Amino acid sequence: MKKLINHPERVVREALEGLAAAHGDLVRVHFDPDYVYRADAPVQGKVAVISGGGSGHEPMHTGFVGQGMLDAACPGQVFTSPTPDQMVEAAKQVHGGAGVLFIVKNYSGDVMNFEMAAELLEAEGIRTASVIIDDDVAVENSLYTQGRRGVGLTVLAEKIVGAAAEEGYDLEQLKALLERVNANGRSMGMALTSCTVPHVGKPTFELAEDEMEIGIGIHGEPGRQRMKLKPADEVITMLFESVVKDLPFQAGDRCLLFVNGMGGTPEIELYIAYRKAKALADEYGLQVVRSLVGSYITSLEMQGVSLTLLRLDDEMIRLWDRPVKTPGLRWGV
Amino acid sequence: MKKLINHPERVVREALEGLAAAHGDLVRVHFDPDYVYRADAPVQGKVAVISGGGSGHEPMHTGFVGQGMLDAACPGQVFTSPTPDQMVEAAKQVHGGAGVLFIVKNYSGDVMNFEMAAELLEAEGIRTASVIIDDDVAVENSLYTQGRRGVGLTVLAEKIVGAAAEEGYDLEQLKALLERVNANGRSMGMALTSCTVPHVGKPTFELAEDEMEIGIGIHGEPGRQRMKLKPADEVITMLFESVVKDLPFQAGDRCLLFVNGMGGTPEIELYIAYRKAKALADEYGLQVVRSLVGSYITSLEMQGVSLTLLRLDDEMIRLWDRPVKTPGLRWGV
Amino acid sequence: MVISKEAVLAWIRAFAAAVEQHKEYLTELDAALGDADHGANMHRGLQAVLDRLNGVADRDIGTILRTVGMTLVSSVGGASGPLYGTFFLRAGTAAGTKMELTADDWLQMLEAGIRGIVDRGKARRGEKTMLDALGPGLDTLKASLQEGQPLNEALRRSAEAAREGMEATIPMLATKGRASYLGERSVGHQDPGATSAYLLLQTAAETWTAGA
Amino acid sequence: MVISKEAVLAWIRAFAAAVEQHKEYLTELDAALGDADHGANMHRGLQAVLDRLNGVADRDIGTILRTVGMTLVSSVGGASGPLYGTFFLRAGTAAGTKMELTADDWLQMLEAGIRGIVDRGKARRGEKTMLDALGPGLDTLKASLQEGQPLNEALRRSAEAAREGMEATIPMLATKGRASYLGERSVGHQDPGATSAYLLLQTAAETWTAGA
Ligand SMILES: Nc1ncnc2c1ncn2[C@@H]1O[C@H](COP(=O)(O)OP(=O)(O)O)[C@@H](O)[C@H]1O
Ligand SMILES: Nc1ncnc2c1ncn2[C@@H]1O[C@H](COP(=O)(O)OP(=O)(O)O)[C@@H](O)[C@H]1O
Ligand SMILES: [Mg+2]
Ligand SMILES: [Mg+2]
Ligand SMILES: [Mg+2]
Ligand SMILES: [Mg+2]
Repeated sequence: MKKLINHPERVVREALEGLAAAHGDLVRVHFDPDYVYRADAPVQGKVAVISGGGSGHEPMHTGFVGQGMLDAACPGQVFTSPTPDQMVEAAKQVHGGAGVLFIVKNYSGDVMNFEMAAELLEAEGIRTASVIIDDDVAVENSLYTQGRRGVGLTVLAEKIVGAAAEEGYDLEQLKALLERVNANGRSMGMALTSCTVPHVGKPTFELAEDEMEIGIGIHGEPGRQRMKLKPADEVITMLFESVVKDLPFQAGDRCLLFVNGMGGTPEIELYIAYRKAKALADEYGLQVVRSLVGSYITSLEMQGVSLTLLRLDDEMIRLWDRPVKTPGLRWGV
Repeated sequence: MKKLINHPERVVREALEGLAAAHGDLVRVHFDPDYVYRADAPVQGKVAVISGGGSGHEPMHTGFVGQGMLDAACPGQVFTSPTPDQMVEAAKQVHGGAGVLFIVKNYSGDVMNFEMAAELLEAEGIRTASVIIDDDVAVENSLYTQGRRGVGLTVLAEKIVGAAAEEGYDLEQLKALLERVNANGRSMGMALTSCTVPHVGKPTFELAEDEMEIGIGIHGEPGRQRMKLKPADEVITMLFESVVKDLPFQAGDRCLLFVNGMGGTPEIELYIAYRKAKALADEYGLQVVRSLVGSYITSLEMQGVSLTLLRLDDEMIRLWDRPVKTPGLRWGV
Repeated sequence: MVISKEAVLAWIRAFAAAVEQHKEYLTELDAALGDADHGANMHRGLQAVLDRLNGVADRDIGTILRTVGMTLVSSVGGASGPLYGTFFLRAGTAAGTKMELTADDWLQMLEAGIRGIVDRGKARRGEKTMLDALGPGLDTLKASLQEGQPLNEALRRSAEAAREGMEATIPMLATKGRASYLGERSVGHQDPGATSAYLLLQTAAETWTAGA
Repeated sequence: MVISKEAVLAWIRAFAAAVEQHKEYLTELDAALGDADHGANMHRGLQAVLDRLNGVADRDIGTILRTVGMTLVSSVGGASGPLYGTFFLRAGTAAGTKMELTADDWLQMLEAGIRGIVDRGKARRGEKTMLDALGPGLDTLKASLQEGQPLNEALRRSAEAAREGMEATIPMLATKGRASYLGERSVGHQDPGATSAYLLLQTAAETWTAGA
């Protein structure tokens, strides 16, 4: 295992220490339980937006804490959901009297831990609402599974809902908005290489030198299909068609097109992927009015990409463009 | 070779097409000769700041074109210097009547090609000035070599000088500022894995599963020393001590600390690296007043990090904080 | 025969030791079906439990088990944290302030714990989860006691049924948890959660029948 | 014997063919010492030259070679682009409007071209660069002609000297270009630029002495 770490058990803690040291102007880090929160929290009268999940997907979620996005993020161990006490303590730290919105990715562990946290907070008189993000179209038989996983759309949802919270939306409005974002976004990813979980020490799965995995999850969960490596344009076409047909997106729809790197993908390849995805969107008559290209929701050092398409309305566009000031995403301020 | 590409010979071209498609609000791309330029160029009366170099280091340089940073960037083939006609055409496209400043990394190819471009432009009556960035302390015997290579400091230099150009500094002032930045910054990098140049198809060098290369260049040039993989804190200490002793940095110096990923490094490892670098800076009595953590000057999919330390003065701090609006670096706007 | 508070503590310690011993194995199973962390998760949680166990060793069995549950909830994470946490919280609540347990107490605690897992995880038996080891363990315990078997024997049979249940997960299609994303590819692998659940009932049987 | 314009065109084509043939080899040499692109760089440049060569085939030798130089400058990049580009630009300037070359013309063109490389790259012989093949090639050409050898023989000897110079780069320590970063580790590898430079003189000899 080739990693620039000190010890597999200290990866999450030390990275959080580094985050605190680098971005003390934007965020604070609390340890035991671990959570990252806005330097200016609590913002009185504002709904606190909190997310969290296993670590190893950075910058998501800890890198998205700050003005215009998350009030707090609760990082679990690598690829392991955080525990309810983290969400409970984070919520108490940041809530400004207007309730707490949990953004939860659809993994059984995440859902159960956030659910326990919500129960504990309600018992203490803090109002909560939760929305589960499940945008991964790779999961086809979702009736017979935990359902679709939460992947790339989570980044866009946190930005849009974070901006709305900053504008003063109340808990019900935010929940409705978040459900609308979730209903209008779809994603799918692929991997060229596996990642290696630090405490495991070897690759989660093996891919031959000429193979790739289509429909991979963000924890190295196997995807729809393992197949021979193909040219980028063919790979992107497979992802795009699965995504676009699912909603389905319609000619004329205004969209945000998000090409995401899985952590070990060079940026030059992301733009090759974007080029093809944009050409396909044009073919389908979609209007790509906003874009995001970069490694925002990752799987450690995995090489690969995911595509996310979000159908936008005027409100979402306005909120997307609002200022955001976090370690991982920043503009307008 | 596992890459998300269509054909090794089309990598640069297609990535540029993707960049144009994704960031049409910020940049334009010209082909044959290839260069990326500000959407609002030329800015009348402003010195045009132009950089360039081999591709494969993205976001540098093409991702740093935009308000407050570069007016144009000239991308060569992967790891190959651009050609003079690119710089000549780019300069003609963006120059606003106040001359052109070339930011050149110290590689024989880059230096010679920019030199030819400068000669051709002077012959056409366009004033140019060039500064060569050479911050890589890994090159110890610089009397007997091409001299130190230009690495991480280039990113900081482009930001600071780009902001000054935006403020209206003239060509002489910008050249002096750029030389001051270059004189006050030092870097060193290391690699856990090699990169693979697309048209070569196999890794540039081989490292055993338990080896790393200290003092690597950004093209897979071998470094100071190949050694057994060590814990992150020891690796960062080696880099930091080489960097800090070289200038040398002194207790009380105000610094910008830049931890850079080489392209395939997960962000969680960058923060583990930052944590140690910051602790060492504290030990040396340096005041880290600004930070940058991320993969900004990369070597395709290479795993590894580099450290850059820049001694700041009031002017540099002010310019660092000025708004920047490029695909790869953005704040304040 | 009754199960003393000391025996309950010994069981928890034995469970922690068994998970420690099989940590790599549990993780390997999870690598085939999920995200390769079940061994690490359970181990981390049970080490935290051991750290806190002495502090409540003088208290009643309900308090002890609820402490185990709360500690697991706040240290395991993932799916198994809330599930095992809820199991011990509910089992502890069922035990109340007792200082020793009869066969029937244990039966009711196990039943309450398993019901907690179902409430939390919304899975049923046959979905390739820990329930497929715990369920048969509970059924067999109940049947053996109704048949009039001594507790010793009932515990042994319960553990044996859990082992069979664990093995029976191999041909199952997973429809809950991460393994469900594998679809058909989940067939042919043993469920890690069912494996740790077997260890839970196996260490109970072993600890409580030792010397008997 | 004179070198016709057609022979000059044939030389350029032969150089392009030789580089194409040894593309992988040149890149391998550059992988050991530099950044593994010398073969690709030279090949890309010479393909661009071939594309443009027919368009100037009717012009004088100076125009032809300056076109080769400008094309290399604007298509090779790296260190070898400006260096080989300058070589051909200067050699073309020395050739002027001639339509055929004497032995002495070629000697002066080679000398001018090499001086261009030195002006541009600021290297001297012995630094493990293309100069270490070109320099001996020039010296031997000059000496052979002064000795009164016919051009055929002088060209053969010149190419042979370039080959020896290329091989002599193996034990050298690089102090220019990317290879210089290797320090002691540059010793033991043949310089890629010296290798392509040998091909330049070797194809000249081969083309111009064919049938002679
Ligand atoms: N909804 C559920 N109900 C019951 N057991 C479940 C459920 N989801 C997952 N499990 C169990 O949890 C185990 C996985 O636990 P673990 O690997 O620690 O968590 P995670 O899946 O979050 O990584 C599975 O093997 C399965 O037995
Ligand atoms: N300053 C110089 N003078 C003469 N030749 C040089 C100089 N620098 C580099 N070279 C030659 O260029 C060759 C490398 O060319 P190439 O690989 O195409 O460019 P780059 O080094 O930019 O990748 C070296 O092998 C060497 O012979
Ligand atoms: Mg997990
Ligand atoms: Mg090169
Ligand atoms: Mg797991
Ligand atoms: Mg080279």
